Amino acid sequence: MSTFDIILQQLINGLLIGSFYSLVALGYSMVYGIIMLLNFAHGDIYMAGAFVAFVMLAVVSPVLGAGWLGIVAAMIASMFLVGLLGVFIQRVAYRPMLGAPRLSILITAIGVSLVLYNSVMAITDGEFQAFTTDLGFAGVDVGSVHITYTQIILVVATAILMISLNWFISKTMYGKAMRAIALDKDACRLMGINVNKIIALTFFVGSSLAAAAGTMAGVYYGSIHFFMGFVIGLKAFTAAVIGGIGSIPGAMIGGLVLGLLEAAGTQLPFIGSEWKDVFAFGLLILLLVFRPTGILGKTEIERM
Amino acid sequence: MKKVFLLALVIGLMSLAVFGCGNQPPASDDQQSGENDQAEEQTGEQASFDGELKIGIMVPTTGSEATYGKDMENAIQIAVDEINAEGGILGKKVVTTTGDAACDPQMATAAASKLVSSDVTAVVGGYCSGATLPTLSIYGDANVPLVIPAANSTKLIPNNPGNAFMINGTGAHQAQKATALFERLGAEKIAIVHQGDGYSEDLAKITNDVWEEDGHEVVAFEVVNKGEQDFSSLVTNVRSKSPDLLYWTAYYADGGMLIKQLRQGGYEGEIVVGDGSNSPKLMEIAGNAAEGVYVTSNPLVEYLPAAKKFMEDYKARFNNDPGPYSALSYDGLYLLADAIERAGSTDKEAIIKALAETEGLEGLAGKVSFTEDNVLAESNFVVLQAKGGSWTNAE
Amino acid sequence: MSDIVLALKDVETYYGKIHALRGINIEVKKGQIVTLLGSNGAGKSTTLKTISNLVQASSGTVEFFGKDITNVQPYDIVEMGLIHVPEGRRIFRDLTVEENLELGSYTLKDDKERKNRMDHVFEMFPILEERKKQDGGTLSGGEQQMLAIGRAMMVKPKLLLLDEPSMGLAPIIVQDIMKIIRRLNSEGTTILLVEQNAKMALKLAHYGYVLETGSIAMEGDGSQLREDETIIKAYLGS
Amino acid sequence: MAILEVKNLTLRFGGLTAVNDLSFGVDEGSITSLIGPNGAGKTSAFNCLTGFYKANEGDIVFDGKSLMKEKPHKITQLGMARTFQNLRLFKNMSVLENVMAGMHCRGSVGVVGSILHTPKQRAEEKKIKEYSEYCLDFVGILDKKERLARNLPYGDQRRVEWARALATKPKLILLDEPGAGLNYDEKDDLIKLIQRIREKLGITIFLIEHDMGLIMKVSEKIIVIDYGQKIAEGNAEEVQNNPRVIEAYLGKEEEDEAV
Amino acid sequence: MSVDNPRAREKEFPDVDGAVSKQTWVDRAYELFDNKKIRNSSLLGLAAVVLLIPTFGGNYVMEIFTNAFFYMVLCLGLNIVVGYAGLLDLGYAAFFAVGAYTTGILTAHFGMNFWLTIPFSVLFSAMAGIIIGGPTLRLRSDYLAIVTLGFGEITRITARNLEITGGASGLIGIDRPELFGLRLYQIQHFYYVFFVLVIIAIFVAVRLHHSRLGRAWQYIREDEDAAEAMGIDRVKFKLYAYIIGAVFGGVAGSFFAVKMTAISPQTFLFTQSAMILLAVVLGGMGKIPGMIVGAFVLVIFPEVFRAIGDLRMLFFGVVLLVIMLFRPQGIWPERRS
Repeated sequence: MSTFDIILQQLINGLLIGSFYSLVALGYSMVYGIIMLLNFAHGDIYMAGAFVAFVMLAVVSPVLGAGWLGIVAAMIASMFLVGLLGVFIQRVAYRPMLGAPRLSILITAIGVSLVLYNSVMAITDGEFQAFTTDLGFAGVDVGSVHITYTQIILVVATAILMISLNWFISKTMYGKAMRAIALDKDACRLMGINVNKIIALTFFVGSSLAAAAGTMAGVYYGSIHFFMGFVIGLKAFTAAVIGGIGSIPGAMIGGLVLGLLEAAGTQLPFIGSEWKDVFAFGLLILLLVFRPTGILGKTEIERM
Repeated sequence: MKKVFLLALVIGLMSLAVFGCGNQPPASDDQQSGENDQAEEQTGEQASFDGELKIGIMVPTTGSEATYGKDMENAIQIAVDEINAEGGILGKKVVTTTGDAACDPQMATAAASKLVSSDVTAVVGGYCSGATLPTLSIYGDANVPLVIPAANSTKLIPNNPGNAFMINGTGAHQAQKATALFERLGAEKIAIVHQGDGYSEDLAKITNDVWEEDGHEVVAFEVVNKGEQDFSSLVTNVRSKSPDLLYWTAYYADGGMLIKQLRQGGYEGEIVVGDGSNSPKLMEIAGNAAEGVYVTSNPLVEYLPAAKKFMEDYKARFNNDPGPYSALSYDGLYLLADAIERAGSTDKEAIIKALAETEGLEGLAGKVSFTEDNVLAESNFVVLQAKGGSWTNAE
Repeated sequence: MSDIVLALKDVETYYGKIHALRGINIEVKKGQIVTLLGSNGAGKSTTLKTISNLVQASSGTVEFFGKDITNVQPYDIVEMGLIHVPEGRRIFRDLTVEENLELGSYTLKDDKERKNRMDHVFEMFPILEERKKQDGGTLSGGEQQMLAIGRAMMVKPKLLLLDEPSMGLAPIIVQDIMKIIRRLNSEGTTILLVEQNAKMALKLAHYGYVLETGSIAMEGDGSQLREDETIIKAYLGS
Repeated sequence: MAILEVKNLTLRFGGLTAVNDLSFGVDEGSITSLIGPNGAGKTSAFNCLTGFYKANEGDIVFDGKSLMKEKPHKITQLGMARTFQNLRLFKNMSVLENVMAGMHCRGSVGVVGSILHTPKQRAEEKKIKEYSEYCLDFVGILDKKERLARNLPYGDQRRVEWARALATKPKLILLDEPGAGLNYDEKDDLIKLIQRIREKLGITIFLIEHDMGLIMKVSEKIIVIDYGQKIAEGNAEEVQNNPRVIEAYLGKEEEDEAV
Repeated sequence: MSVDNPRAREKEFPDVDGAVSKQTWVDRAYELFDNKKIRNSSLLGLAAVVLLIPTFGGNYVMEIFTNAFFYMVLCLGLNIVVGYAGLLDLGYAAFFAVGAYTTGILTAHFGMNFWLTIPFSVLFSAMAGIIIGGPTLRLRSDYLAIVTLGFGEITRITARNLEITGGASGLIGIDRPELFGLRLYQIQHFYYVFFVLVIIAIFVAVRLHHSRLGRAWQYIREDEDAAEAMGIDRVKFKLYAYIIGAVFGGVAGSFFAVKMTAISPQTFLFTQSAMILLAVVLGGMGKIPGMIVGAFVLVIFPEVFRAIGDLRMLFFGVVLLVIMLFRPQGIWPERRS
């Protein structure tokens, strides 16, 4: 491979994994923006999304096949069901905790994560499930770089989801209410906004996006397992912080930045790929020290 | 209101739990004296037994490696029942008790202490090398004979107090087998990828050294993080160094994904995987991409003529195929039985001595003798190849 | 139907352990501007918060058009046509002027009606139309206050609670705000006004209440209170 | 002699100018007040003085030293203590512990001393405790020292705050709306207390306040600001009769309106 | 004031103190413990039982208790950071790793006596505390969370990648220490060693808590601005908390290394940090008995429910949720009345 090919290929790699990070990071950021909760269970929601889609695909594939049609149907079903799961979790575990010390809520989130993770482990008996689809490796070639149609479709799908979310957030009344709640809950109450309902909706949307990402990951990587949400959860959280937690465009950008950083990390001269996470986390720390609110986060009043 | 929701939560989870239980292999009373200490209360139904002989099993029964651990436990149970049907060891009924190592060093030391303090005569177990390592000294201090059927990191050897016996081929054995295969396949430049855990790193490093000593080149020595799904940038990195062959030394789950992504990313060289990856799941996960992949494997039950009956028994009883370490675990118990019979007593010192003197004991997986280091004298590794969705013998 | 829009009967409110309102009785009649005066911490804002149920009264009732709304959720109270413009304006700083206004009519499902109402607001505050794409936070203090009132008007309120609309504004702007309040009232909106600027408030008000440490110390017609020296004393000292 | 000199202080938040070219001085041993209507920028100015906000322009000289680049804790160590408008007590700690916080900056025992309970540590603890009790006694609530701050009545909580500020052994004490939320009797006590602090402890007092009555009674000099700018300065009478002040407070008499 | 100060805004709608409010029978039981006589006698009784356990409990029981002691030390250390100073730390395992590897490397590679390695452990873990705390303590707590998490991961990955740390397999064959000529190798030896370690840790934690330092942490936790206005240098004292917490972790790590004789990066995963934090919050932040209860629950729970196999962690999760919902302040919270 020529240097150009390597760079191009790594760009594509970074973009693809970055778009998954972005989708998951959005959920972190939305929830954080609105109730200041680091939802540690979000990675497990992603995992649940993959599993629900897996089951759904098995249900629909006799009719729709295991090609794109079936996958899209399974994904939509998964997004809906996992969205509801997100709302359920919010209602049962987080809402009663409003007003409790923030660390306790954080621990509750870890508890939710444990429950989700271990439930799926019990159900699957800890086994890896092969997410079998009919998608092949066909694609286009640029030099020695091979880009499969699946990759192209996934990036496009992510883009569509993010554009839709952006539209939802900026154009619909619900989206505007979400942003408003993040700014001032009491003022929202005085506008006649049912704050609890909007918070639930936020969990629904965030969880749906994670479910979409989980489904896509299952389709793309071909294997799902109960701890698949852990690493991506950490990475997406990182991405959300890089972008400026609470900021929607920030989460999108943060995901892509992290994806590209990691891809670059594997290709670094002199040090091996085993250092790529050190590289990514190191840059994150530096970023936070020098720009504590992330790329797109708002700066607060300067205080000495 | 709060309480109602909590109740709903608890009920929901409990139903989940029940559902989860339903999916687990049936664990009926007759087959498993199990980890619960009821085993001790069980008195021999057959009057012919002269007391009990307690054997400890140390495998992961929870955590990400639980599947393997349960396969091992099941296989040992078959051996126990067979032996008991034949009249036990030294006329004593064999009972077992399981300690969960969970593939975690801290859990494993607790499990080992638990086994030691419940007065087991000997232990069969050790799946994850990393978790087995710190338990060696616990067994060593109590002088309990330990037969290790799966863990095979060479790091175990220098830390063996003398009471542990490894019946799985070690990393060194496997590296020999693997490099021989690489040469046979005409490879010159190879890439090695491991998963950052003790076992796969050990195998990767030994293979690396052997290959370079043989005058060849390792162009890439890489690691992936456990739990990550995306290896695309690694694939690109490997491709840019254009190796003739890639050796994956870790487990099937990530191996399957790596193979898929290697082929997807346009890698065209040979792919060889280590014994942690010899699972049919690898092919399921990788799909067509797995075609032609080689595996350096410890002897799989399917290819052992001697194991035909075991295979059938296992399937009949557990409604499942035996796992990759089932045969060795089964052998492990017979090895112990043999040693105890030869020692003529349950004296631990005598059993250890007898174990060390084992000479050519026929097991499912081949003949067992030990070197001075208590390591299997003769490698029992085989090479298999994925063809049409299943492993076939490639030798 | 009586012409009493709002009635507080023996309302008591606690902030944690602080007894903020100690048996408040207030009546607001239809078409009136009623003002609440009092020094800092006298309980003016708490009274408004209790009415809109941001703070729960511990005893007593709040009636809106004869209906008990003491335990009605804030968002439902808005739908009934009672709207509270809080102290400090509380506009959404990172949302545009237009979005702020739209959120004012959150409870409205009819987009066309929303458009009409927004046009009405823009007609009243042309400056807001000019700045409709700007973020609320970039507006000047007076513009923010206009936005806050405009946002409230999007609901077509039957009763408007205004908490210190003149706070921190230049006198010239305060006069504008006064005119706006008067206009709103003349268009049929009943108003309960909390104001620090006593003179301005009493000039507008038909009726006034003076609060002191959580209870009503004095009440009367606007003109009557205006003449009362004690009010001035309460604010400027002897 | 001015112990505190503020020169052309300006503070901006984004586009808003909260404090605008403000200059004034506080004489040593005096009781000086800063007043102005709600939102006039009093608290912002205060926060600049105490280092909580970083002013954009100007200079603050305290006891001959510029405070522009100092952090709040350093400013306190230099001898300028403050109270907060909305009571920032350590609510879940005892009254005594609250006041001991004030003594913190006058102590020096570190990690090792704390663990080993060295003689020095014990002596210092004793000193801290004694002086804290003295301060509590000074404000008149020594008998409540063991109670949790959150459980005291509001007026007593105020006193805890003063005692806490006194415990820092300040040269100048800044009171942010000390009268807020107090009833008439409590306000009278406050006035007496302010005078006693100055007379007995020789501490200069600078307060911002809303309540004109209180201000007029205690202040020797009053600075009036509106929109972040100084509009008047002088003694009570001068300020009270200043038309700009009346306008700022009561609003302009507009005779010309016709809507 | 037209200026929107987010800090001020947060205070405006006061956080619900209600979480502390309800007094249950549990709290009343704890109150008994406030009585000095009852406390001292029950502590003595407890100590006696703990000292006698090896005489009737088997190796297994001792192993579990040793493990619990070990987590108690870690919890007490993390409690200084989280409970006393109110700083979130999601990478505490890093400090524990630094201590364990320091001892491991010095004994295994340089043949140093175990006891001599402890000062190095203290030094290096304190340095780690400064490195992580120094530049980041000005950050908001959520960012501090991610930075500490990142630092934890960096430490683990570094340990995995370096030659001197033994790579992924870790360090093996760490020599057992000697104490007064007695070679410590049996579980009861470590049982007593860790017990003494817990006692020392409790002593230090109590002393710190009731000192100028401890008060400073509490002031900062209660109200950072007010603390600063009292002349407390918040950055400096937060850093102290980090360093002391790190030293607790480091020393515990040293003892862990010699007890296990083998350490590997696997032990220092993020999950480890999360579990220690969980024990701290579950037990009740800021309170020493809380730490002991929290660590004990963390260790004992999975052992007791071993019988339900895979489901035990699920069950643990459910129990955790229920406890948090009913007692958001933890099992034995710092409580005042």
